[in-house]
Amino acid sequence: MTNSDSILEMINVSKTFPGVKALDQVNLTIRKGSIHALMGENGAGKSTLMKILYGLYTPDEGGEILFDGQPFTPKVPIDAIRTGLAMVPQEISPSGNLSVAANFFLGRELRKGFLMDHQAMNKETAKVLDELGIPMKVETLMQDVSVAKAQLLAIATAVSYDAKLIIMDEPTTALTESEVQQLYKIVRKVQERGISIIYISHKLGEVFELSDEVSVIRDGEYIGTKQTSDITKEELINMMVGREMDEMFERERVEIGETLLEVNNLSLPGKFEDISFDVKKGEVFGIAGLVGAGRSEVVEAIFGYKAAQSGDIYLHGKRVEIYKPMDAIKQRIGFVTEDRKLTGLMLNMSVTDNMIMPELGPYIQSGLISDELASHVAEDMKKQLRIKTPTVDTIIDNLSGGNQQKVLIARWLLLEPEVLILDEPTKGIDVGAKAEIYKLIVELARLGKAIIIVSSEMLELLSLSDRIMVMAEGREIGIVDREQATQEVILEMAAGGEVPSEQTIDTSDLRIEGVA
Amino acid sequence: GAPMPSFADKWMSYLFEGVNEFDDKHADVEIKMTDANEDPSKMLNDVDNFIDAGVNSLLVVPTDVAIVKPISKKANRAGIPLVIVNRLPSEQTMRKVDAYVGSESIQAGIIQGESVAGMLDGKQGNVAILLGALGHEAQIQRTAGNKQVFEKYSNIKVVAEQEGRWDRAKALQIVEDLLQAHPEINVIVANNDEMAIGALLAARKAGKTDADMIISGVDATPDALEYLGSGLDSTVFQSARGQGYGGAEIAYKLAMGQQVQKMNWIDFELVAEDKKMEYLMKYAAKQ
Amino acid sequence: MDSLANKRLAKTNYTEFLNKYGMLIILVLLFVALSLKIDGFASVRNVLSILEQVSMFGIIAIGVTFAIVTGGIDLSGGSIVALASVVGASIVTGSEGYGMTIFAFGAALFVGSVCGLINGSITAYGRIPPFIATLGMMTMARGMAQLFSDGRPVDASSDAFTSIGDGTVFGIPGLVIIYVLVAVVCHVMMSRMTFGRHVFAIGGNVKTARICGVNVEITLVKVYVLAGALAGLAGAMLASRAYAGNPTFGNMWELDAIAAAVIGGTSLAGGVGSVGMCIVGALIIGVMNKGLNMMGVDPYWQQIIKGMIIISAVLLDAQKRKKA
Amino acid sequence: MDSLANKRLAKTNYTEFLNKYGMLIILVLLFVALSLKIDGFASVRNVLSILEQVSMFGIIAIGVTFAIVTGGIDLSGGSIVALASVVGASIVTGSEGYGMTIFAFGAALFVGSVCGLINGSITAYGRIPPFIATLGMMTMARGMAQLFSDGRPVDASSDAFTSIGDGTVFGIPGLVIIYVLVAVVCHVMMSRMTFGRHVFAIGGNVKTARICGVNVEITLVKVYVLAGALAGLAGAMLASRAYAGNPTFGNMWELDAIAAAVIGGTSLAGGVGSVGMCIVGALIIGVMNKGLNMMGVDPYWQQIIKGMIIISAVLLDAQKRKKA
Ligand SMILES: Nc1ncnc2c1ncn2[C@@H]1O[C@H](COP(=O)(O)OP(=O)(O)OP(=O)(O)O)[C@@H](O)[C@H]1O
Ligand SMILES: Nc1ncnc2c1ncn2[C@@H]1O[C@H](COP(=O)(O)OP(=O)(O)OP(=O)(O)O)[C@@H](O)[C@H]1O
Ligand SMILES: [Mg+2]
Ligand SMILES: [Mg+2]
Repeated sequence: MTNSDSILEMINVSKTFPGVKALDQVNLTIRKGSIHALMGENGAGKSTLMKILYGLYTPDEGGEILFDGQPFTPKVPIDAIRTGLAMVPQEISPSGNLSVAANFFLGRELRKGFLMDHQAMNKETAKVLDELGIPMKVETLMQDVSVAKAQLLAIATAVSYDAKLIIMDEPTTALTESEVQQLYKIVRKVQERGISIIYISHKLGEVFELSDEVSVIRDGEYIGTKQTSDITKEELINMMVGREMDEMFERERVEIGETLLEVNNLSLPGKFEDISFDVKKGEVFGIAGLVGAGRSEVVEAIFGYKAAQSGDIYLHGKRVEIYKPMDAIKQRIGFVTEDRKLTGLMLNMSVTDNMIMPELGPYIQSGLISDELASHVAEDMKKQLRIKTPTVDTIIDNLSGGNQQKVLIARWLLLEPEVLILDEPTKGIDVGAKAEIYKLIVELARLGKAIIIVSSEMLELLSLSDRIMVMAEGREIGIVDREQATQEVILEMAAGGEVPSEQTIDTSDLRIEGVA
Repeated sequence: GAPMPSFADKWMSYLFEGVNEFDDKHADVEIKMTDANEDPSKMLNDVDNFIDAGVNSLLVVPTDVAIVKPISKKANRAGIPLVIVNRLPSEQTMRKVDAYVGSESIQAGIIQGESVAGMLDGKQGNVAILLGALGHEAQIQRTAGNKQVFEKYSNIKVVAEQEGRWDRAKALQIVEDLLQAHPEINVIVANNDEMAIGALLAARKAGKTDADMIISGVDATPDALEYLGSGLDSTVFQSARGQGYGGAEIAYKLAMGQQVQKMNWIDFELVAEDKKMEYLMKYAAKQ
Repeated sequence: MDSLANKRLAKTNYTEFLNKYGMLIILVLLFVALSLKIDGFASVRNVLSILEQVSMFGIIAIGVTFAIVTGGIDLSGGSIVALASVVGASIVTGSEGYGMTIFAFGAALFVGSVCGLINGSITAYGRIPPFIATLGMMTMARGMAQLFSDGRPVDASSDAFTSIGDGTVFGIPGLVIIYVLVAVVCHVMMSRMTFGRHVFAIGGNVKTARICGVNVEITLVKVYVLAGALAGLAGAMLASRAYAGNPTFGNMWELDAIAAAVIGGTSLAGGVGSVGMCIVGALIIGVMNKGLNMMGVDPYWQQIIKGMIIISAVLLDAQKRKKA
Repeated sequence: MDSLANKRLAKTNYTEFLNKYGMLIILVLLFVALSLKIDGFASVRNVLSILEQVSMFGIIAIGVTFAIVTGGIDLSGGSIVALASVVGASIVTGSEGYGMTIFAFGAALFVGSVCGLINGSITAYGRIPPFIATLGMMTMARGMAQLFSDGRPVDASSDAFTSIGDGTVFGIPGLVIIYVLVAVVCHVMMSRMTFGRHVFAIGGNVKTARICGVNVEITLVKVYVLAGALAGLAGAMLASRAYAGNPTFGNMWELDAIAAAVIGGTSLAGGVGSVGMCIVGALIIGVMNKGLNMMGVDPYWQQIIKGMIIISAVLLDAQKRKKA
């Protein structure tokens, strides 16, 4: 039954990995010229479905895919590209030693005779980037380009293919609000050309802002498709998680005790300067700021990953010397880093090994590491955080992004930290899991731990933090109390914009996003 | 200048000693040696370098005989006298070489083969040959000499040939395996002494007594002489020192513009247990 | 639903089994095939002989496995064998008694460790690729061996010393016993000790390892010292077996050692490997060498066949996993 | 503020310059130092002679650079040299005229390409690590060379053929001309052609390359064919220079070639490298060899010094970059 109205039809598509049925008889129809949101919890199978379309995975026997009414069985990405499909993958990792233009034209280089036409490629790239309003020098090496820009470039690249359908797998995880707005513009521009878009995201705001239709998959099974205008946020969450849940997280307050961590005049010239704050027992301390404000650098310095040049750190009122992560770990400071791939995962090691690494001591029995004990503890964590993995011995590379993140949080929970630093802890994490992580954070606070959260998600900071420090360009702008730091107060401070939008605090051009 | 094929070879080290001895005895002589690591291309580079450095004559132990041709061309072009030591190039090539000092490798193989045949004295001989690194001239010629002899005797049969790479440890392993697969082997002929020692160690391990096995090497190194009579039955002496010293002397004469004899043969000598002391003394005397 | 789950489980187990033991199966098949072809191949005596021949480069391969698991490599093993063998032999020659023997083994281990220390320091603190650091050491150690021995074999005739390579305990050759001991100790180090876990972490993701408090530099230095010490031990073992040290010893062993590690399933990208599988890899090479020698295959052909077997084994293993 | 920006810019340029040309500076320093020490080192004749000596393994190093940039490696170069040299020599021996010479070079290239094709196919389609694939080929090609030549040198006496290794054009040795030609062509391929772009992309991130529609497998096969062909060419050149083919040729050249590539700054992790810097790396090795020989350094010491120079050069380079 071909539907001339649809660009893509997937009928009973399944995919089995060793030990996991990632997709089970999924049906999905994408209308021509529509923006189709695809939602589902971490590990639901969204990326897998898209990788099948792109010829990166072969589906199980029995299913059928029609593209523009024709049977479609891509074996390699080139097949998909030739048929009219383009993709922005979830984890983009461009070739760092090639220029922007080279990455843009990778796989379809322009030639003049035998040789590549560098000039034409540079010109063409500049033209496309200019059209889409992405300011970037085309000859810059990719390794010098920020993650956000790289993400925009990937989107521009996908758009520039002569595609009929573009897949975007969580394109906004690395973007700030202003860039997200830019992405919206690009997406709409593309839609005007009659191109369909599959838009995968965990952010409800984006889905309602952009999409015409939304489909949900859960545990590899197709749940249903709705017109976005016909559905409420609550209904959508219900479809995804299978139970009622609030979008806003209402945390309970716990008693705040004496000062646990104190940071005095911490400086690393070129990165940040004169940062001072303290965090009390049971307190959740948020750090807000733009991407590149230096938030990550500050917490990295506290943890000893990139040592600060001057300044003091006090724990329990005593000055501590932290030059390397080991020093911090000894002081029971935990640190969930912002870049999962780069500084988080040990990709080809098991879930258990990833969890227990910072402190092997507790698993040592009569001088040797007990794998049973370690698995046992990991098993507990798996249950506690509802980590979706066949076993705790599974190689972590095979987990979905969100579940990988949970493993990393579990890693530092196992350390039983006094101070826990979380840098973008819910990047790419689904609504349900987010709530679980929030609960955990509050639970830790109740136990009298000090918690520092760096986040670009305003709602997250607002609903979790007791106080928020705002940074811009490496400087500390101010610390806002919870009482003032409700969404409304900050919105007021920011001269009354709407959510989601850009606000200005203070005199600096600091913008804080607020996307749920 | 004296490009040498390999410093890793024990026999060669005695040849170098001969060269150095000449060097030490003559105040007006300075001899530089280089190590080609058995790499002919490296040897050509060394020759080039010596010519560039302006040496008065070249004393070469070639890595293989084919390499002499380009070396001679280079030397002729530069007008530098060339002395080849130890490995005899073809007649055609020799025309361009000023002098040769050494012996015919095939002779060593023949002498070795005859000694084995003599020791067998008509008994059935099942022979394993241990080859040096494949492609080296001594490996090729010595093996050819062995075979020439063995073909004449109906009681001698070559059961196996394996590459021991001149190496004691490798030979040890190979002979272990061979004795396991062919318990009938009672003669082991090795292209050099190091491999022969490896063979006798393996034979001991396999529980063979000295009487069971005939083992023969080439070079008569001091180590081998020690084993002579206690496992090793014969070896062939080629005066490394003599070749080295003689070569250096001729090169010196050529550099001085003196006339020399073109072919200078230094013969092989069979060394069996009876001559053990005599040869050991030779080494001792020179220490 | 239930049966489906079971099936899934069964399939997982099957795949995992192949993943883990694919090479072991290939080793067994190779052994069985050769046993059918060659009389007496499947005898205790022959198996012990294979183990003895494998023991030396097998020990190097264990050290190399550690280096590869960190994402590095060690090319200096063969040359360290040469250096340690001449040093060990020179100590022991002419002496009797076990005192000197122990001293010689100790010296060999020490020399190897020093070479490894240099490798490790250059790699860890100088941040130069271990390929280059150990390539340099490969050249240097060989040069030092020649310098030390004046390019000649060094006699190691000491009954005590050579008895280690010659003797047996309950019928098991001394070298095999050393190999087994080293393997057990290294296996425990790698899989059950903090050091081993850190080795994996560095290979898995060096930045993460650092964040998890691993002292990357010191761990790396330890790894190369271990690899060097094991190569030194192999050198002493070889000297005791061959009654001599020789600067030509160990030529190209580093490549055999790396091949053994990789055939065993150690990933050159780092983060994956085990001592057990490294032994399987070494045994595949050993069985193959023995088989080819015993069949009396022409030496030219031996090399060709060896190359083909190595490639086929790894290929077969890769294929099996893909299918499953 | 402005001056600060300027300073920063200047610093960036300085860093970039060191990054790019650090090794070139080291080469120049090495050359100057040796020229001061040795009379006639800084002569045209000597420079040409260095180039000639470098040309053969330098050409292999270029092929290896391609392989390393994809994140792979090629260990078979030296053995392919041997095989190609005996094949080439056997074709040309006794013949005269340039027809047979061209045929011989063609055959050498062909033989090398076939070896490379096997390397590449196994690596790309069999998904086995190139280290193992080419290690297998290293053994096999050497065996085939011996089989083909019966383990003996093959005479290549043909005036036409040997004139290539012997002759000069405008005073420039034939081999140097070939080296320069190959370098130019390969440089263009690497930096100006789609193929080269894809080589970098694969080394940078193979998954991304695949998603962008790069045909990873075919590109890899091409890379190894190229590396094999260049090694074959080097084999023919060596045969013409040595008036013979020999199965012992090219021993350990693969390591020299890899060293040249890495000294030149090619990263073994892939994604970084250039033909120009590979030549610089090869020249550092060549200048060093020549200098040590001309100074008459004891061969044992030569090896030790060589190892040290290689390590120091890379160390110095790494240090410079770190500081800057
Ligand atoms: N290569 C693989 N091998 C084994 N299992 C895999 C592999 N890739 C994905 N999976 C499994 O398939 C399931 C679906 O993963 P997928 O990446 O499609 O999830 P997702 O919906 O994109 O999640 P997220 O929102 O976290 O990105 C997960 O359970 C994951 O563990
Ligand atoms: N590897 C690097 N090389 C050069 N500059 C860098 C590098 N990493 C970070 N920076 C710069 O340092 C500054 C601070 O970056 P940092 O990552 O700490 O910001 P942030 O506020 O944490 O933002 P994010 O939300 O992206 O983590 C930025 O200007 C950034 O561009
Ligand atoms: Mg996903
Ligand atoms: Mg950050």
